[in-house]
Amino acid sequence: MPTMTYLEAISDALRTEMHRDESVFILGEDVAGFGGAFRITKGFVEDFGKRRVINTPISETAIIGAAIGAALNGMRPVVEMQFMDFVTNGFNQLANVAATTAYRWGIPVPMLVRGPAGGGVGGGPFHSRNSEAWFAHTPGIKVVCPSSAADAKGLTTAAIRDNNPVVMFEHKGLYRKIREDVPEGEYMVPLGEARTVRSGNDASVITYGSMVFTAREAAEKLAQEEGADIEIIDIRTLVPFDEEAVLASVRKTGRALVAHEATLTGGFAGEIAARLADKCFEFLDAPIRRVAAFDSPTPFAPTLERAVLPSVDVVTKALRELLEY
Amino acid sequence: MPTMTYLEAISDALRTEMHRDESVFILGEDVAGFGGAFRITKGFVEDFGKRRVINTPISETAIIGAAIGAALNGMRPVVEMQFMDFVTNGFNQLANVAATTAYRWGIPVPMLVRGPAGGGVGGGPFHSRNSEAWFAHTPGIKVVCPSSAADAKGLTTAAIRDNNPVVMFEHKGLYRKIREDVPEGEYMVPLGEARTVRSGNDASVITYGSMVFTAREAAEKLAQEEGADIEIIDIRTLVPFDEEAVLASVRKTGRALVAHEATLTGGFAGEIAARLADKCFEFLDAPIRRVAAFDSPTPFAPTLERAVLPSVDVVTKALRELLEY
Amino acid sequence: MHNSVQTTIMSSSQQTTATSQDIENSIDSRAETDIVPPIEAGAHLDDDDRRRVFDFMLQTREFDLAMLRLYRQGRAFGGVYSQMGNEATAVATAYALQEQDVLFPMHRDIGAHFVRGQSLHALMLNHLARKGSMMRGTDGTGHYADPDKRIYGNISHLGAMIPVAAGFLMASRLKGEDCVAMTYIGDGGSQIGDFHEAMNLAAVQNLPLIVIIENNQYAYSTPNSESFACERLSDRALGYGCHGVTVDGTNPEAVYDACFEAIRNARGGGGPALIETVSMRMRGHAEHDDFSYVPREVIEYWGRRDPVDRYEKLVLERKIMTADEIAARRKEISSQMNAVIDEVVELPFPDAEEGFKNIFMD
Amino acid sequence: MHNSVQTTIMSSSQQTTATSQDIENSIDSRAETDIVPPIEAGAHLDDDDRRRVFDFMLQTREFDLAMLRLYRQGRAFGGVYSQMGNEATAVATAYALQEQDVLFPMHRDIGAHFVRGQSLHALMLNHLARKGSMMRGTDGTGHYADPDKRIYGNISHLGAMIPVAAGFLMASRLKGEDCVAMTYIGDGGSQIGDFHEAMNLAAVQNLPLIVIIENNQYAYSTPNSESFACERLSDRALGYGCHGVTVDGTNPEAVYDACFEAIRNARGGGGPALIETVSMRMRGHAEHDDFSYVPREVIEYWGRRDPVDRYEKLVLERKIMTADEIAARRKEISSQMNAVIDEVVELPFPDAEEGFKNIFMD
Ligand SMILES: Cc1ncc(C[n+]2csc(CCOP(=O)(O)OP(=O)(O)O)c2C)c(N)n1
Ligand SMILES: Cc1ncc(C[n+]2csc(CCOP(=O)(O)OP(=O)(O)O)c2C)c(N)n1
Ligand SMILES: [Mg+2]
Ligand SMILES: [Mg+2]
Repeated sequence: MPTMTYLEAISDALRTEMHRDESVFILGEDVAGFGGAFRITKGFVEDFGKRRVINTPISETAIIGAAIGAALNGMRPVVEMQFMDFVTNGFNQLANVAATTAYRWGIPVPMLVRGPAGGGVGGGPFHSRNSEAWFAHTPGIKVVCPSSAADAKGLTTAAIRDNNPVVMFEHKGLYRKIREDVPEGEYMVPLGEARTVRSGNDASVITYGSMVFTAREAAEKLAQEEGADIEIIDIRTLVPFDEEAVLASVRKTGRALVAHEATLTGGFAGEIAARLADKCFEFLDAPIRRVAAFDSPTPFAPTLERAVLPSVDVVTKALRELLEY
Repeated sequence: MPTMTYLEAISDALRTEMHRDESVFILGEDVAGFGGAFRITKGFVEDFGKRRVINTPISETAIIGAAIGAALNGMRPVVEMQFMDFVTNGFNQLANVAATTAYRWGIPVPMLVRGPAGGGVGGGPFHSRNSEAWFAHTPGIKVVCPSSAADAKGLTTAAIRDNNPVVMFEHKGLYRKIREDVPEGEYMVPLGEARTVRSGNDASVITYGSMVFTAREAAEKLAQEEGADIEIIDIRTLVPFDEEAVLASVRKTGRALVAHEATLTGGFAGEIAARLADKCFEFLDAPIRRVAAFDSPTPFAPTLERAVLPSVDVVTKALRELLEY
Repeated sequence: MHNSVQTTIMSSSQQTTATSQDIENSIDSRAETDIVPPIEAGAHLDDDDRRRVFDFMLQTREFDLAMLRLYRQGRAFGGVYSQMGNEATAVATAYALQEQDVLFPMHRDIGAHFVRGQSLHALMLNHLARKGSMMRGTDGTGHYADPDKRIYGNISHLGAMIPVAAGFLMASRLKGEDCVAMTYIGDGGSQIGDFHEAMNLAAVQNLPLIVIIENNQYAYSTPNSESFACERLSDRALGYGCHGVTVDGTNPEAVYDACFEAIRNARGGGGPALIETVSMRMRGHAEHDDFSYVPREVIEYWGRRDPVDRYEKLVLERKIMTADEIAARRKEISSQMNAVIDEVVELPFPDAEEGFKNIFMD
Repeated sequence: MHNSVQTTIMSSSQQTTATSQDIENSIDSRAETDIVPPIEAGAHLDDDDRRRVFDFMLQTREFDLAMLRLYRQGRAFGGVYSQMGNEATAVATAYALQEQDVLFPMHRDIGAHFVRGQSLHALMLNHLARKGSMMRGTDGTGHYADPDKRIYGNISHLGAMIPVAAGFLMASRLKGEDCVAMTYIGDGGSQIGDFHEAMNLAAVQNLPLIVIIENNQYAYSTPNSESFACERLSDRALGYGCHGVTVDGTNPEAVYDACFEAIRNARGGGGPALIETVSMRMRGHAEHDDFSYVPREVIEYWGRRDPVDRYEKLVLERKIMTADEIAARRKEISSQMNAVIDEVVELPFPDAEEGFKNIFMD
C-alpha cells in the first residue's frame, strides 16, 4: 500500500473519481493551473482539461449554485471552497436550494462542497472556523469530517458517489501532518460508519476530525501513566450519524466524553451527548462530558489560539475526572 | 395593563424605543409605508419619518451589513427580515462581521435582526424555518426566542438596548394567536433569564418559542388526566443561556424533556440535554428526552406539516414515558 | 445588439422619496398625451405563432381570473400571485425557446409553463399541494420541477435559481448538448447578490443564459425609486460584458424579437443576455395585498396598456381571429380552467407519510 | 463625470482561455512601442501635496521591502501581502479624504493607513499580533479598527465591508455629520454579491461612498479573463446609476484627481462613485506564492510602470526634491522602519487570557 498525506489522499480520490466517471468535474477559485490554495488539484487541469477543472470568479454563491445546477443536469460537481470559512457567502445556496431539492423534487443533487477547515495553524478568525454543526442542523445535507489519510480518500470517494449534497470539512492542520497507508485505486469508506480508533473498556471518547489525534494522545498518556483503557470512536460523518456504534461503545464503557474542535455551545457534541443521555441512560456510570473550543472566534495569536482550542491536557483532565467519578 | 397581541407587543417595544432613543432606526424590505409584511412597523414612517424607517432594496447582505456599519457609527439599528428564512442571504454578515467585531475591535455592535420564523401556518420550506441553532453556534451573536406577548415586548426592548448583535426569532404562529397583558411604556425583560411558565415537581419541560404552548397543553392534559405535576421552563434566550434555572428545575424534578419546534439533529435541545447530562447526572431519574421536528424541510401541505412538526400528542407521550420510567 | 435599447418606457433616477416621484417614474414622460402606441408586427413571429402566443396569453389571463375566483371563495391555498400585466412577457419569452432548452420560471410566469406544455391539471395539483402533485405536498405553487418539460421552478429566495441555471448550462456544455436556459428575476430581486454573481459567472463562462428582468415597477410595496437608481436595469449588461436590452413588456412582439435575437446569439456562442421587460404588476404582490400604495394614475396609465387587450387589437387587425372567435375561445378556456380547478380543489391533501420521504436520495 | 473614462490601460474581453490571451489582456495594445508615458501634473494637487504623496509612497515601498526582509528571515507572522504596484492608488485615494472622512481599507492599502496618520509601531504590533496590539492578538495584519483615525479594517471575506461602509454613512446622515467613506475591492473581490448589493444600496440611498476597484490583473492566480468579461470594471457604475471612472492606478495624479472629483461630488449630495484603478500586483498573492503563473512579459511591462519610479520622475522634474534628497529620505525611512519592525518582532504575544474576553460587550 502506498503512503500518502491526508492532502494527497484527497487529491488521489478526486483524481481517481475523475478518471472513473466523466460526470465528475471540479470548480472553485484557483483550482486550475495553480491547483487551489493547498494544491489539492495541482496538475488536474493538465490531465483533465479546462472544461473539467474550472477556475471561477470569487463568487461562492454562484459557485455553489452552479454546482447545484450541474448536478440537476446529471453531473457530479466537486466544489472547492478556498477556505471552508467562505461557505458563509454561499450559505443560502446550500441551506435552501441544495438541501431541499431531493425532498421537493425527488431529483438527486449529487455534489460535494469541500475545503480546508479548522484551527490550530494561526489562521485567525476567518480561516479557522469549524462550522460543521450548522450543516448538521440543515436536513438534506450530509456532513463529512475525515481524520485519517485513508478515511480522507475513502470518504471523498463516497461523498462524490453519493446522490446528495455533501459538505466535507478537511482539517487543514492534518493536510501534511499525517502520512499513512492508503489503499490504491478506487477506495470507498461508506458515509455513516464510525471507526473504532482505539478499543478500550474504561471510557469512550466520541469524536471526529483533528480531535481524534488529541484524544489519542490523551488516551496513550492515560494508558501509560495510569493504565487506563480508553476507547476512541471516530464518527467520521455527522450526517449520517452512526448512532449504533456510539451507543454500543458507551454501553460497554459506561463513561463518555464527547469532543470536537468546534466551539462548545450548539456544537455537534451536544447532539451526541443528548442521544447518549437518552439512549444510554441505564449504562452511564458518570456524567457525559464534553470538550470543545471556548465559545469565541478563533483568535490569531498563538498564545490565544492555544488557550481557546481544546488541548491534550484538557482532554486528559476530562477523562481523568470521568474515570475517577 | 393593556392587552396586546404578540405582534402588537413587538411593535409597541419598537415604537417606545424609537421615541426614547434617537439612535434607534429601522431598515428592511417594505418596512416604511406598508409597515412590513406583517405590519409590525405600520404607521412608523408617519411618526418617525423616512430617515428612521427605511425601505431597502431586496439585499439581505447589504441590509445586515449596513446595520453593522450604522452600529459602528453609534446607532442602534433594527433590521427586519421579511421572513427569518431570508437571513441565509445575509448569513456571512452576521456570522463573520457582526459576530467577531466586539472580539476583534472592542467596539460594540448594538443591532437587532428580527423577523418572523417558525412553522405550522402553511408557510412551506422557505417561510417556516427555525434556524436559531445556527446562530447559537456562532459565538458573538445573542439569540432570542420570545413566547409570550409580554416577553416579546420586554425582550425586544432588551435586545435593542443590548450592545451586541442580537437575532430575534418571532414565531409567526404566535403573532395574532395570543393576546395578553403587557406592561405599558418602557418594559424590559433581561436577556439570559429563563421564565417558569408552570411550576411542577414530577418532570421538567425545557423549551422556548411556540413549543411553550404545546408543552403547556400537554402538561394541562396530564394534570387533568393523571394528576401529573409538570414544570415548564421557557428559556426565552438561547444565548445567553440561563443554565442555573434549567439545572435547578431538573435537579428538583429529576426528569427532563427538552423540546423545540426546530428540527431535531443539531438543534439547541441537544445543547440543553448535554448540559443536563453533564451537570444534573446525579439528579436524573430517567433518560433525557427530546421532542423536536422531524429532520426534514418544513413541508407545505397541512397533512405533511402536521406530521413532521412536534405536536401536543408527541409531547404528552414523551412526558408520559418519562413519568412512567 | 450590444446594450442597445429597443424601447424605453420608464425613466427613473436617483430620487428616493415620495409618491409623486413614483408616479412620474412609473409613467412615460409623454404620458400627458397618453396615446397608447399600437403593437406593430415584429420581425420573427408569423401569424401562426401570433395565434398561439395570443392563445397562451388568453390562457394566462383566464388562469388568473380563475385563481382570483378561487381566492375570493376562500378556497385558494398558498399564495395567489397575479400574472396580470405580465402575460406578454411570460408567454413571448418562453415561446422563443426550443424544445431542448430549459426554463427556470418565477412566480409571475405561469404563461411560460403553458408554453412549455404543462397541463393545467398538473399545475393545479401542485399549486394546491393536493395528493398526486409533482411535489407530493412538500411544496406548492409554481415551485415544482418537471424535467420532461425542462421546467425547473423557483424557490422563494429571490435570485437563488440564476446561478443554478448557469450551472445547468455548464453541465450541458460538458455533455456536448445544445441547450439555452432562460430565467427570470424582478425589479426587486435583481438587487440580490445572487443576480450579480450569476450574471458575471455566465458572462465569463460565456454561457447561453437568458435572464429576463421583469420590471413591473414594484417589489411588494417598494417602488423602483427605492430599489435601484440606474436608468435601465439592462444597463447592468455593460458591467458583465454581455448583451442587454430593455423592451416593452406589454408587447409580445417586442419581447419575442428581443428573446429570439438573444437566444440565437447565445446559442451561437455569443454569451448571456439581460433582457429587461417593462410592464406593471396590475394587482397586489399577492391577493391579500390591496396595493393601495400604488397611485391610481399609475394603475390607469398601465391599464390602458393591458397586454392582452393590446395584442388582441393586432390579432384582429391581421385577421388572425375574429372578435367572436376570441370571445368564444376565452369562454372555452375559462370553463375548462374552472372545471379543472374546481375538481382539483376538492382532492385530498397528500398522505402524511410523504413528509418523511426523500430527505436524502439513495 | 458620468461614467467617463479618463485612462484605460487594459482591454479585456470574453476570452476564457490561455496564457497568451492573458498577456494580451494585461498589456496595453500599444505595448509594442511600449513607451511609458510620463506622469503629468494633475489638476488638484500642488507641489506641497506632491512632496507628501511621494513621501507616503516611499514609506509604502520601504514598508514592503522591510516586510519582505522579515519574511525572508522567517520572522514574519501572518500573511505578507505585497503592496508593490499599488502605492500610487493606496496613497492618492486616501490623500483625497478629509479628516472627518472614514477609511475602510483592504490588504494592499497600507499606504492609506500611513496617509491617515497610523504609526508604524501600532501597525506592526497589530500586524504581528504582539502584546499591546490594537486587536489584542485576536486578529492581525491590517484587520484592525482605529476609530480615532477613522480607519476600519477589512475582514478576510472579500467585499464584506462595502455594505458596512454604506451603513456607516447612513448613520452619519442620521446624525447630521459630514462624512465620506472610502473603501476598496479587488478585480477578484468585485465579483462577490456583497459588492453588488452595497453599490446598489449606496446609489439608491445616495450615500457618499467611494469604492475603489483595485484592478491589479490577478486575483490570487486567477487572471481577469477568468474573473469577469466586461471591458472596464467601472462600467458597472452605469448599472447602479452612479459615477464611474477608470484611471491609471500607477499614476497618483490621475488617481487623486478622480478621487477628488468623486468625493466633491459625493459630499455635495451627488451619490457614490466607482473608481477603477488599473495597475499590476507585482508580486505573488502573498509571499509564499512565486506567481509563476504570471507571464514574464506582463511583469516586465508593468515593471516599467513602477508607480514610485514614475512619480519620482515628476518630483525631480518639478524640483520638489533632488535625487540626493530622495535617496536620503528612502534610507531614513528604511532604517526607521527596520528598527521598529525589529523591535516589535521581538515582543511577546499577548497573554492567553485575552482570548477569553470581549466575546460580548457589556
Ligand atoms: C432573498 C429574498 N428576500 C426577500 C423575499 C421576500 N419577497 C418575496 S417577493 C418580494 C418582492 C419581489 O419583487 P420583484 O422581485 O420585483 O418581483 P415581483 O413580485 O414584482 O414580480 C419580496 C421582498 C424573498 N422572497 N427573497
Ligand atoms: C469571499 C471570499 N472568497 C475567497 C477568498 C480567498 N481569497 C483571499 S484573497 C483572494 C484573491 C483576491 O483577489 P483580488 O480581489 O483581485 O485582490 P488582490 O489580492 O489582487 O489585491 C482570494 C480568492 C476570500 N478572502 N473571500
Ligand atoms: Mg417587481
Ligand atoms: Mg487583484
